[in-house]
Amino acid sequence: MISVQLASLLTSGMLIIIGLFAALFLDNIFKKIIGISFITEGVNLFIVTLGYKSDGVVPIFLPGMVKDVFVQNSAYPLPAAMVLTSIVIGASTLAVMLALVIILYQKHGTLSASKLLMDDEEMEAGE
Amino acid sequence: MNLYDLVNDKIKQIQSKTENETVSGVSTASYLASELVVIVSILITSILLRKINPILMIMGILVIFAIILTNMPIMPKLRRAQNDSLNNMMFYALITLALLVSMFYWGVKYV
Amino acid sequence: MDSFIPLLVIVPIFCAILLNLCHGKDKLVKLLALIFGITLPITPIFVNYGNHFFGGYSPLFLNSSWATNLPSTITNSILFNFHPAITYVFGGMQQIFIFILGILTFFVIFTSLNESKRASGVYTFLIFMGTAAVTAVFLTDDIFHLYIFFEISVMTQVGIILCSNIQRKHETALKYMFLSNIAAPMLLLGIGLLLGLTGNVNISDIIIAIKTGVVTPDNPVLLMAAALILFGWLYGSGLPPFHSIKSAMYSKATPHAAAILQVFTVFIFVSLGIVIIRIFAFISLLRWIIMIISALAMILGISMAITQHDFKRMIGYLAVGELGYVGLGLAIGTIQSITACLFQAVNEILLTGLLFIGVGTILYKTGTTDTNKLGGMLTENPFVAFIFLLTGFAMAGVPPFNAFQSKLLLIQSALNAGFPELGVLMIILSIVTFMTFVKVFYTVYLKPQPENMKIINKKIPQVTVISMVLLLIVCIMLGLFPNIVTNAFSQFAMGLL
Amino acid sequence: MIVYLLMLIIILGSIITLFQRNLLKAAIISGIPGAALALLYQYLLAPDVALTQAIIGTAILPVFLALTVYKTVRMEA
Repeated sequence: MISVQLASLLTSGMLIIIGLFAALFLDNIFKKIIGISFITEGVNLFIVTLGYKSDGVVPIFLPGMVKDVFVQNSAYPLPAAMVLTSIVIGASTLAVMLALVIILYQKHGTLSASKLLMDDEEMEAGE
Repeated sequence: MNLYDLVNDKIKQIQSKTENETVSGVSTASYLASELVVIVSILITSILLRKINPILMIMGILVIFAIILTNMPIMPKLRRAQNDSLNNMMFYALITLALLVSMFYWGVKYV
Repeated sequence: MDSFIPLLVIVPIFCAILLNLCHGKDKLVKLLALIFGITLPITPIFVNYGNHFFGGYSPLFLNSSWATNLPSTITNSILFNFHPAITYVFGGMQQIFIFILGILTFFVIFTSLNESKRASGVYTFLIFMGTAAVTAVFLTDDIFHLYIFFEISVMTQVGIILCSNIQRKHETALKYMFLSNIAAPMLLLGIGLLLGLTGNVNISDIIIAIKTGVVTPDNPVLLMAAALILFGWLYGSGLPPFHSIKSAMYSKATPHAAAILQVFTVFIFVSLGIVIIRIFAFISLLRWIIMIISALAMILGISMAITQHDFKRMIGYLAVGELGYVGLGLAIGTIQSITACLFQAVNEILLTGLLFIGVGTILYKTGTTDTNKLGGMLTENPFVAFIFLLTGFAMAGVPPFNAFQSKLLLIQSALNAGFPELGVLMIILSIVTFMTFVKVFYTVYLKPQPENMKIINKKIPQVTVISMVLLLIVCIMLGLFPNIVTNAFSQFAMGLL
Repeated sequence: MIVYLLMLIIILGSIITLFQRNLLKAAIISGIPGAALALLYQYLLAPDVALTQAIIGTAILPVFLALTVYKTVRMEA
């Protein structure tokens, strides 16, 4: 079986591809946003797997541990600390985008991206 | 029927397809200026290829010149290519990402 | 004292939160905004240079008293000169840029408070938060820290757009968020790859790791990281594939808001550009790609600018086109060219800010931005027209002003570095920039007034005119004595290479 | 063995979320890959990230999405 680290790198790659695919080809703007949130989750998973150490120890130093042994086989804590903020950023960007979708729905009455985000030239041609 | 009227009618005919607003002297001059600037500056930037090797530069300039000549009024095409629709922008963004990644992956050996 | 450096970021955040709290009460918001606006340009003057290590963890080679009882595996390995904490680097170059940012934020807040009837605390909150984010992006030496504030600045830009009263702003804001959610994770992926390779996110440590061979230079993962970080940079600075959305953002914000947005973009462009040049200088292909992309930005930006009929969109495309000059200076990579590109970035911030505030006076008076429906504004207020004309001359590079010095330096550096065609390109495109400006000036001020055009507010607030005049004086000062700025930049450039 | 199952749930869950016609169902199903991701983080020795992802991925994001569906239209046009 392939190693856990390689498998989770592949999952994060798959998540990014699914996200990009959804962002480009789905017309319903709600699903576009769900797809976009998958890209961020995929990148976060990628960064966490960088710090993984197969059959290692959770990088929390408890009083009873021996320092050298702990340092030898504890996972690398830096990526985990970084991903904490980036998950929250992903959630807050998603919240702002959903708020914009609600406002746009009230104005246009539809959720399909092509009619919702009509750009200026089409709009002027349409009027 | 001097050159200016010719160009003016050409722009009027092109513009009537896209936006239907008056074609004043100013917009004709600006269309002409943007057309010239795009052609001239693309040709000049293609001279930069000489640093890689001169033959590539000659080939590049000829190819670009041919492309420009075939679809002569470039500005309407460029303006339509850069409209604000989301799919258009995302498409160009992903194309650039793919281009960048492949250029860095394979191109480093040659430059 | 080194510990004042973070104040450059903490003060704007503190002001922002305070302003947001008292959103309702107009008088209080106006007073607070003005007081905080004045403190912004002053703080960088009093903070002295140096590096600030958050939490006091300075690297071991700085105070070796800590390193005495450490095992030899750490002291004589490269771990000895690694930076354990997030470090802020504050030097001459950073001081100038943050001082200019402070001036422009002050003038924008000054004009926005007087132009809009009710002072909105949320709007000033967003401006201060954006200023804090962009200052942090500029000061930090830690690439993940840079990514966090990069995201905060994207969110504040979207917020500033939503504070304007122009229709169809929600669509542009949503498009901008979509593209941000495609490009920013790619930047984070690039940072993740760098972290995976070198084990840390501090930029100088990454450079040490690459130099001392911890990472083999032609390692494909490193090249992939370079490509992804470059892609994130393209988005952040509005270079070609993202230039239409960036100019749409400028055109959908109120003019004085757009003046601040373009400052954020130039800051992100310069700071992330310098990071990329520092880390990936050994990839020779990188300079070529930045050169081609900046040339493309100039060509597309300025050629699209001249054919627009809405003058705010025109100035937006001009701002994106002007960024190409700075990119070319960065790509040529000699000491003279990097000094010239930083000087051009400063000038571009001032001039595009001035242009946007000038355009704001027209929108304030007539309410429309469509050049076909405008004309004959010269009789309305000739003095503002005169200043707008001087800004156009400054933008084109007429001698007494600052852009002349920087464009001259840029073209000289291009010629000395053996790229005469880049010099020719810069000259051609600055001519067309001036032609775009003449088109705006003619269609707005000189053209006979169409009959259906009505004047909404009679008088432009005195404050806007004062701020335009003061900004112009700063431009003339920089133009006459460029060495105030250039020796700080050349020291920085020497340290860079 | 459990890890590969979690990864499969993440990928299939996200694909199924995108193919739902009923948007409210899509919002709820998007919680499943979030929860699987939280468990995967725990397996990858990052407990604090697992906690954050558990709260945000399974609770906060589906609530945001469901609120949006409530405010707009339930069935995809």
